Amino acid sequence: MNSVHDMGGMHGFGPVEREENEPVFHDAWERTVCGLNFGLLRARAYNLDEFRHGIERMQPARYLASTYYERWLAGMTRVLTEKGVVTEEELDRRTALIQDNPDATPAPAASSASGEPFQPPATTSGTHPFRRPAAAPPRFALGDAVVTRNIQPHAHTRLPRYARGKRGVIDRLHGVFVFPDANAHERGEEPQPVYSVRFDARDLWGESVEGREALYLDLWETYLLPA
Amino acid sequence: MNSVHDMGGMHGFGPVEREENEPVFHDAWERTVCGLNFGLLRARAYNLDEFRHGIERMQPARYLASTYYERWLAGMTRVLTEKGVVTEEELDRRTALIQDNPDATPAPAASSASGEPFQPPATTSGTHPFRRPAAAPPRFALGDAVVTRNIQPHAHTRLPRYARGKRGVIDRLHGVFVFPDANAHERGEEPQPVYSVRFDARDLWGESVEGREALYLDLWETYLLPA
Amino acid sequence: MGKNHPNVEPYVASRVRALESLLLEKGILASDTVDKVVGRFQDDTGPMIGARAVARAWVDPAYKRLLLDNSAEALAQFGLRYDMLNVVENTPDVHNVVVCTLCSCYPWPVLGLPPAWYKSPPYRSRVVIEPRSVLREFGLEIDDAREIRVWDSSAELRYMVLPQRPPGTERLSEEELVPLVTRDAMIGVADVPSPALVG
Amino acid sequence: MGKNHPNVEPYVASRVRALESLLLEKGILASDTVDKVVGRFQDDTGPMIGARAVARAWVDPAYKRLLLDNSAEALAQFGLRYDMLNVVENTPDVHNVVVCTLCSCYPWPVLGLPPAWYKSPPYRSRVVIEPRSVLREFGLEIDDAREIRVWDSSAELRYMVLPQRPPGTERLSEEELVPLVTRDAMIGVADVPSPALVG
Repeated sequence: MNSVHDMGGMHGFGPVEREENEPVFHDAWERTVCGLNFGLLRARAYNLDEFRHGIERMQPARYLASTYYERWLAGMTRVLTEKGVVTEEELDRRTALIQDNPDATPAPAASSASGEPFQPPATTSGTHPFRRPAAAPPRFALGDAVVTRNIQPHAHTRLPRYARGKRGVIDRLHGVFVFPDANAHERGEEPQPVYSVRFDARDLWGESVEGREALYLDLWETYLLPA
Repeated sequence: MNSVHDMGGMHGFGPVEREENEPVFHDAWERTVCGLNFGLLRARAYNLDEFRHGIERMQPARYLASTYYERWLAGMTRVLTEKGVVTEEELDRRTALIQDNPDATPAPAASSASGEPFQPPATTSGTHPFRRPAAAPPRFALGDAVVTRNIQPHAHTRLPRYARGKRGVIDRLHGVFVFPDANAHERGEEPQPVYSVRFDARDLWGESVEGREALYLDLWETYLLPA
Repeated sequence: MGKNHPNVEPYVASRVRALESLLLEKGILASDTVDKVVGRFQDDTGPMIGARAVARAWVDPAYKRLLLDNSAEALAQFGLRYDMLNVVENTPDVHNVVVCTLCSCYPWPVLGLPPAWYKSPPYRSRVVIEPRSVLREFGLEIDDAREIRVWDSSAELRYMVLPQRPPGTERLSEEELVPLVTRDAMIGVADVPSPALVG
Repeated sequence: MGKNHPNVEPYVASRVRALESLLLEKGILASDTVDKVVGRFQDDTGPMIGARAVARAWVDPAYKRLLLDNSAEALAQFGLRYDMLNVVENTPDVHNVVVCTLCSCYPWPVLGLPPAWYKSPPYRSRVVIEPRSVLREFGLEIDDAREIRVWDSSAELRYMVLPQRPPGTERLSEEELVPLVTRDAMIGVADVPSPALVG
């Protein structure tokens, strides 16, 4: 979807603000959000594409007004409630209870949900969780000229607006991967080849380019047409 | 500039919300903002392009969180302070004074700044304030195929992102007008022909178009190249 | 009264009063500017002139031609000097709709001050990319074979739609037609309803 | 304690505690999940593995080739199983920089948790359209003739930059090189400074 998360090429956000000696988390609740999310992904409460689409669907004003982990919390909550894992009502009620009784333990501590030891989250380490065996030879070869499709889906996509309807060249073949545009919407995995596509910055941004610049995006085969 | 004001084609803002029996103004201060702005334009405290660029430069999060007349106030204040008509400090001080003394008259009422009777604001009525005599024949004729330039100016522009690098056809010749990209930046008027350019929606939005649709934009000659 | 006065007015209202008082003090504006400007928008303009022009175009083919080809002359018949307007005509084959994606350009002298939805992100962002969906939300179903023309007011020209005359109005006079013509129809997000349906 | 308790914790903190307690109650997660996950990010990963791989690539041409061609095998030398990584090499002709415009994709297992600026709208929006200006803000001036390659991490692959070995490090061992390699250099917003300059 063309929401404000797809911000590549926007102006107006100001300089990049760096923080000296930045802590990994700025508050204890950020640490909890981070841990819960990777735990939920690992437990398959939702998948990574569903989580991302949960964030993308935030109202643009709220998206921009939120901090990073506030956006995570919003995306997690959106998907968990849509899937019926928790309801908005019970979450609101429990939150109010905690606000009113900050020192109480909010709920009896649950025992371990499963006996198996915790594994590194599948999304960041280990063998690749989104790679699939190739079913057919890839449509494009190294060096092929391609043009990205001009699509405007309301659904989740990983083809950013700035790279639609643009000419590029196949630079690498990465293999076959789960297709997020399907996987975010319970449409199955639709695995297909992913290519690194090289774009001359002038083909994307026109005359405004400051010097010799190229952009590389990893794009699913569905996004590409022969040029 | 490519800020969030250039929102044509974005998703995620939700349905169009209509208000039954909407008042012209929702608060007295909105009425004042409206009147002040047209008065300031009329008084040439700034021009319309400067005012628009003042709004566009709001932080995107603030732009989206603001109501319409809050954006006007932000744009007016930005330009007035940049031009030194008022300073941020005196405005802050005066605001604090009024907050602390809501019933006081904040300043001695000024007498009429000039003896001439008020005229309708130049920007909405009367003979056209931005039209200029033609200095040279227009470059393009009715029916000419054109392609818009792909530019990414940080400055003010009236060529929206969704219509850059796109093919269209000259549909009307409107005559010669002041060029906003110059006029917003004290670069003079650079008057030039403005054309109504017709775009097939599929050339802008690709396969996602719902039916037979065309878009018409009024574009300055500088934005256009022969196709 | 201190900073914690419970009835303190909203900050934005105080800031506007502050700005106004500074502009008066400095002699940039006269004290009656706001009343004069806003009075003009509230009293002298509004959808009336647009509706009168539409009604006349429906009953008078020569006037319709003039309105489409030279709106300035056509509007002068109602005492309005306004030469920024382009009037675009709805037909069985074409439906027109007006927007300003970049800000809020709107033909105030003929339609009055724009409604909030016209200036809102949902309308500005969506009507250029999915006009059929937006019009459907307004209750207007446009057949896929009928062309929708979206006019994005990107320059100092303004657009007004000349809607189709509804069926069942053949016997109505120009004066009787005027009140049927709605603002929304002249923006292009509605048709003018047949008076039989209006009741 | 009532609703007006002055030391009530921020709403977001309570909401996170509420969510966690519900997930535990429902048996979706175990009570030690957060500590285990976060502990792994805080303890087991971090820029160290990336820096060690870079240092080894600087001293060992065969390892460098392996890191560029088959990062999974190269990282296994440091005990890390991770097969999503592409390593891109800076040269006198090419400077690489990594971003994720759509969200915040980042090679956590080799670089640790990303800094806030990497995930912020200014960086995500700008580095793809004006990389030279962004790098200049980071203190890195890239000659116009040198190509900048921006890697927008749009799929389930991650990118790490192999920076150029700085001058003045010819006599340093692999172990001595490791602490010179900064996170920012492996994102591509900095060069590895010469130790003479670091002091």
